[in-house]
Amino acid sequence: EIKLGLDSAPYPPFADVDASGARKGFEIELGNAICKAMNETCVWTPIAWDGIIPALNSKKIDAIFASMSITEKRLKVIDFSNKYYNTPAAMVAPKDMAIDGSPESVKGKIVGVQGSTTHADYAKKHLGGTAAEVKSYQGFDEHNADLAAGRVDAVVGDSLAFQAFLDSDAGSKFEIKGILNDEAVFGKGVGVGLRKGDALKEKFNAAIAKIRDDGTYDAIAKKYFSFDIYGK
Amino acid sequence: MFESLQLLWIETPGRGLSLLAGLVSTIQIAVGAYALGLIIGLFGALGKINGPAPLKWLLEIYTTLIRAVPELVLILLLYYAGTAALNNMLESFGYETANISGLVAGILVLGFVQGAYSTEVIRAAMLAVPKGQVEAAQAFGMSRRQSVLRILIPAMIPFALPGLSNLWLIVTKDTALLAVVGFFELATTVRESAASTQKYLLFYLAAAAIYLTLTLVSNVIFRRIENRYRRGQAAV
Amino acid sequence: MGDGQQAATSAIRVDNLHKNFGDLEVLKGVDLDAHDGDVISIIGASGSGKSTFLRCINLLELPSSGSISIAGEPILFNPAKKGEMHPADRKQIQRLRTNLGMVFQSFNLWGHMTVLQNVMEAPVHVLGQSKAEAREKSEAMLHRVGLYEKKDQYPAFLSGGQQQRAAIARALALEPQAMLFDEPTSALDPELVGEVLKVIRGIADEGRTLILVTHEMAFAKDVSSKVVFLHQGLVEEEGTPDQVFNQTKSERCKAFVKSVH
Amino acid sequence: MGDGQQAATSAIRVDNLHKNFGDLEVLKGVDLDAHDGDVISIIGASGSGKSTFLRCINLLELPSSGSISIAGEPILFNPAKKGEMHPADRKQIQRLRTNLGMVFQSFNLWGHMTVLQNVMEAPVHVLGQSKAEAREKSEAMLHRVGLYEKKDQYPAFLSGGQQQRAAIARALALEPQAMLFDEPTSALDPELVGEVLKVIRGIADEGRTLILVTHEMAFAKDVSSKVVFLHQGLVEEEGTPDQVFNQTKSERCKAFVKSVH
Amino acid sequence: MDWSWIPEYSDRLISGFWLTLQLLLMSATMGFMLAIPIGLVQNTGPKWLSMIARGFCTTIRGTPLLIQLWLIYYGVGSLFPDIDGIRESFLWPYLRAAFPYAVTAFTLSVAGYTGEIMRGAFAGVPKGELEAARAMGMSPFKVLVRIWLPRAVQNVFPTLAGEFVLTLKATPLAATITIYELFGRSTEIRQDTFRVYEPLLLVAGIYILMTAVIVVIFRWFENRIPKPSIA
Ligand SMILES: Nc1ncnc2c1ncn2[C@@H]1O[C@H](COP(=O)(O)OP(=O)(O)OP(=O)(O)O)[C@@H](O)[C@H]1O
Ligand SMILES: Nc1ncnc2c1ncn2[C@@H]1O[C@H](COP(=O)(O)OP(=O)(O)OP(=O)(O)O)[C@@H](O)[C@H]1O
Ligand SMILES: [Mg+2]
Ligand SMILES: [Mg+2]
Repeated sequence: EIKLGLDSAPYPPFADVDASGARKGFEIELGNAICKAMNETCVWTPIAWDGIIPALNSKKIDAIFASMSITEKRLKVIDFSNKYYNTPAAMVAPKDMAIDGSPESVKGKIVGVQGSTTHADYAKKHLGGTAAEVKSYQGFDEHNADLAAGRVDAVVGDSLAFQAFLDSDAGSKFEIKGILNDEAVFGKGVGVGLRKGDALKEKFNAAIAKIRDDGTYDAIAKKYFSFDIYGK
Repeated sequence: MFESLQLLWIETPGRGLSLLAGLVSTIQIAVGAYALGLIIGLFGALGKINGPAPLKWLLEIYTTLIRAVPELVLILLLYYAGTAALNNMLESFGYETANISGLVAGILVLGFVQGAYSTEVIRAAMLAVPKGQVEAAQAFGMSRRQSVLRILIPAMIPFALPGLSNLWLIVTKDTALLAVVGFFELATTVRESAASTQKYLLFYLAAAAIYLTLTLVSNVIFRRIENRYRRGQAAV
Repeated sequence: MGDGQQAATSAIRVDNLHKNFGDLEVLKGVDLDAHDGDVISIIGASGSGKSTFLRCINLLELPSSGSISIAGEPILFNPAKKGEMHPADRKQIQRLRTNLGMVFQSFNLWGHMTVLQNVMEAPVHVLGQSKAEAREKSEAMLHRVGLYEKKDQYPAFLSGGQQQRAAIARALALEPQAMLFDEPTSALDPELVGEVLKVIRGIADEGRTLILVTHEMAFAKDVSSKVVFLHQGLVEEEGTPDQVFNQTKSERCKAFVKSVH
Repeated sequence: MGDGQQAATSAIRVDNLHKNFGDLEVLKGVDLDAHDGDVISIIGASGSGKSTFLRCINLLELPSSGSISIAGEPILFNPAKKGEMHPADRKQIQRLRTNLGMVFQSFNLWGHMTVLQNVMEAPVHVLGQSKAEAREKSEAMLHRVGLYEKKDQYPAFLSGGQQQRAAIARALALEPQAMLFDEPTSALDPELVGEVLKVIRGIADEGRTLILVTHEMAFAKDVSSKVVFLHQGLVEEEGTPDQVFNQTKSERCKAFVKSVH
Repeated sequence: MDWSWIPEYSDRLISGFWLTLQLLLMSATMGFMLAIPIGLVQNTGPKWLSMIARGFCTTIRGTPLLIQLWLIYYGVGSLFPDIDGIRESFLWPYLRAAFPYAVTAFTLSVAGYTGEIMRGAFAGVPKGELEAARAMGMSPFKVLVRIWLPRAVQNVFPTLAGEFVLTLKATPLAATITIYELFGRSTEIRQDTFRVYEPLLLVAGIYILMTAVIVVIFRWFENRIPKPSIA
């Protein structure tokens, strides 16, 4: 049995709960498919995001399957499988606000990010100098809520994850203002986080390759996205 | 607001079922942690009163530190460090690492914190029992175990009940702190539901109402228990 | 006293008992030899060590030195540590204690049990009698002390005299060879004293060994086979009631007897 | 009594005072006229309404009907509601109360202040005296009641008699025209009674108006200019001490005076 | 154990410490101010007011502080933007910051718990002492300020000290609404350094020290007020 850790806060369309409390989303389906390819039973285990690496290392979970980007910094403490998707980061702000994602455009503004994410690192590195404040939140939805409530002027996050918010009533006044690039921060895409030296790494890599080959990946991806989420 | 109220109902799109499930696991954790706290408290109190000096010292450190550190910090420390330490220990003895479920971890963490408070409550209650009660038991040839089990503990309960009922209310509320480590219980469920529906006010109000109901019901139950145990006490 | 040939038949025998509380030496070498059927009254001023002596007999206080035998069986002690001799064998103490019914000055009834449960407790959980058997005997015991109608009451709802009689019934329920009473009437108002003394007299008449600390001189005179006057941790005078009360030798005892009358 | 021409010079004047507690009519029309320098003792059985009467004078209890004047100034009332007349003007009450020093049976010293602070409190915070002035006067007052050495003690550490004297000093510090004493000695043991009575006699000798509820008949006889006997909420007998104690007219008063002696 | 990160983060820890202290002092002070009327009306107020006060105490004591905090920050906070013109008003900078919400939530919580304590404390002051004050011509307000309140506080002083420590221990919850007080800083450090225990242990130690200081300060005051109360 493998315990897959995911963020306890919802992160649609990757991981979410429906009204009955059942898990759904692209990552959930993908994770289930990968487990099947490995011939393993998997248990989804929700963990608060900021404790998810400690939870892996203290063996509360065996793998992080939670849209975690592969970065240099994280590689110092954990291992990653090969990537299983890759989406760019984006900045979202009110439609009527003159912001374009550049450091200059957020001068004097408050920027919200989810704590301990690559987006937080990006905000700190590129926007920290100009923005009035970079606020970090426990969950993705919470900075969106504060964006809607006007308590932050812009947020930085995964471009795709924003889609559900921008489609909702609360998000209708906002739009993506710019796509953010910095490979040093964002890394080489999203992979499965694993304990250092864990043999699971080979199994996950094999399983990812397998579902890429046999079309399972594309079948799942098509349900959620109209473009190639895997990237180049 | 009215169509929002639907969100609390059982049928989809209502989140009633998940809230209910959250409540059930909150109660499970609370009951388990409370029970564990009571057991620790009982032995802790006995140790503090009768134990050898090193044990007394250890218990004193335990109760003082636990009661001086914010619950949230303790929960994180115990949650990560506790299980890691346990697993390291098991591994170094060559056992399989333990598979601690969220429920059990929550119970262990909160129970350990509760234990410090229970120890103090029960110790004070035991000291309130007139010394003669236990002496009488010894004078009639009861073993130490018997005199504790049959005399000291039942005699102490009326003194301990007010404090213990307080602790129960605290533990039900402390379960909410587990939401911060992403634990599946009422507060987490509410947070998830509020986030994905963007109806923060509605869901947090609902959560407050559920916790309040839990408290009020508990109050009634504890009052009954107290009346039962006060049978033997003359009205003051 | 104290030459020991009668040890085999002594119900309670205490030799050269010393007891310190820290620096305070409360008992300074007390001897006592109680045979089956003896009724021994211990009298003395407040603070003279009467209660301490009684509590040492069944080891509620640990003596500093000396020896104690119950029913001819010497209690085994480890050597004294920090001024207290600890019993070598817990089980022995528990066993011997069932032979010594103790009645406390402040009753010490168990507040969370009814009167009947108080009386049944030790027979069931110490002697291992069946509940039915214990209940029957306990009810008989309560009849004897005239408390049968109160058997399902909790102690807090009884008068002082009723509580003291319940405590006596509780001690009797173990059917001990000897009974120790610590000022069994001093917490009671005068009307209740009579009730309780009547019950004790009844027990004395049965031929059980009794040791009682009392301030009721008239009663001591009337019921005792021997009276012991304790003064500052030592036996200052002892003998038959007549010897102690009427042919008092010690000056201190004379003064005490006079003051109490 | 009661024909009112002297109102202008009355220190305290009460007319036809009624007081009900719910259905219980405690005062059924009591009159009182105290002139400057009068010392009036109110006597009567327990429950006759003495305390209630005293408490009505400074409005700690609200009367049901009747009128009250302090230093010739009538207290303004709103019409009775639920059997109580509320004062029409709070400020008036607060002002008049500073003219009436009240000494309670149970002292009622403020536990969070030292004796000196207790005495200084009202002069500073009610009369608005400067701290220095109030301190000087208060210390003099404490000297007078013989409590100067205890000035920095907290009330809890004083004996009953000392507490009562502190309470008297506190009331005196307002330099009131009249003083009300409710059984100032009944909570004290006999030795302390003397102390307190000595202080009260001193105040009476100064020419202040005193009204005191007391059970000390000897004292009442000795110090009063007038004695009032209250019975079931009515003045049953009044007059000089000689008239009330030696030429008693009312049967009930006779019986009372006899029983207390 | 590795503590080499401390110098790098010491500035943040210190600023977190000050924030914790501010949060504690502001909410404890304002909460206590609120607790006084809440305790008082339950003793003397009109029935309806006393019922409201009681209901308030029960509700606060019966629900988790975390939920109260979220309710106020995310729930109530989400209502404001819908009010027309509010973004232009002078209030907006306060309404959009997190700190005022945290102070509000903690203040209400302190008021609920302490209000209950003060109810008992006011009731415990001997009635005669109040009458004595009234009999000397004090106005109702003077009676409250000079006699009733100090006497009540004196009786429950140790309990208030305990309440103060509980408030300190509740402040880390503010980190969940983006306030970087001491605990929030430790979270930040943990995220940055991937060190699990050291930052937590360090702040635990700081909280223990703060608790000790509070206990000592209150004990000092306690020793300065007379102990035995006249029953
Ligand atoms: N646990 C104890 N620790 C210290 N001193 C004790 C203890 N118990 C008794 N004492 C002291 O031992 C002395 C004898 O006490 P004891 O109770 O035996 O007197 P007593 O003869 O029973 O007096 P009384 O007639 O007042 O009951 C007293 O000075 C008492 O203060
Ligand atoms: N607050 C109250 N509510 C109801 N009844 C009261 C109240 N205060 C006093 N009473 C009743 O009024 C009656 C007179 O009481 P009061 O205290 O004036 O008597 P007293 O003459 O001072 O007696 P004592 O000598 O015992 O002090 C008593 O029957 C008493 O029970
Ligand atoms: Mg004794
Ligand atoms: Mg009276």
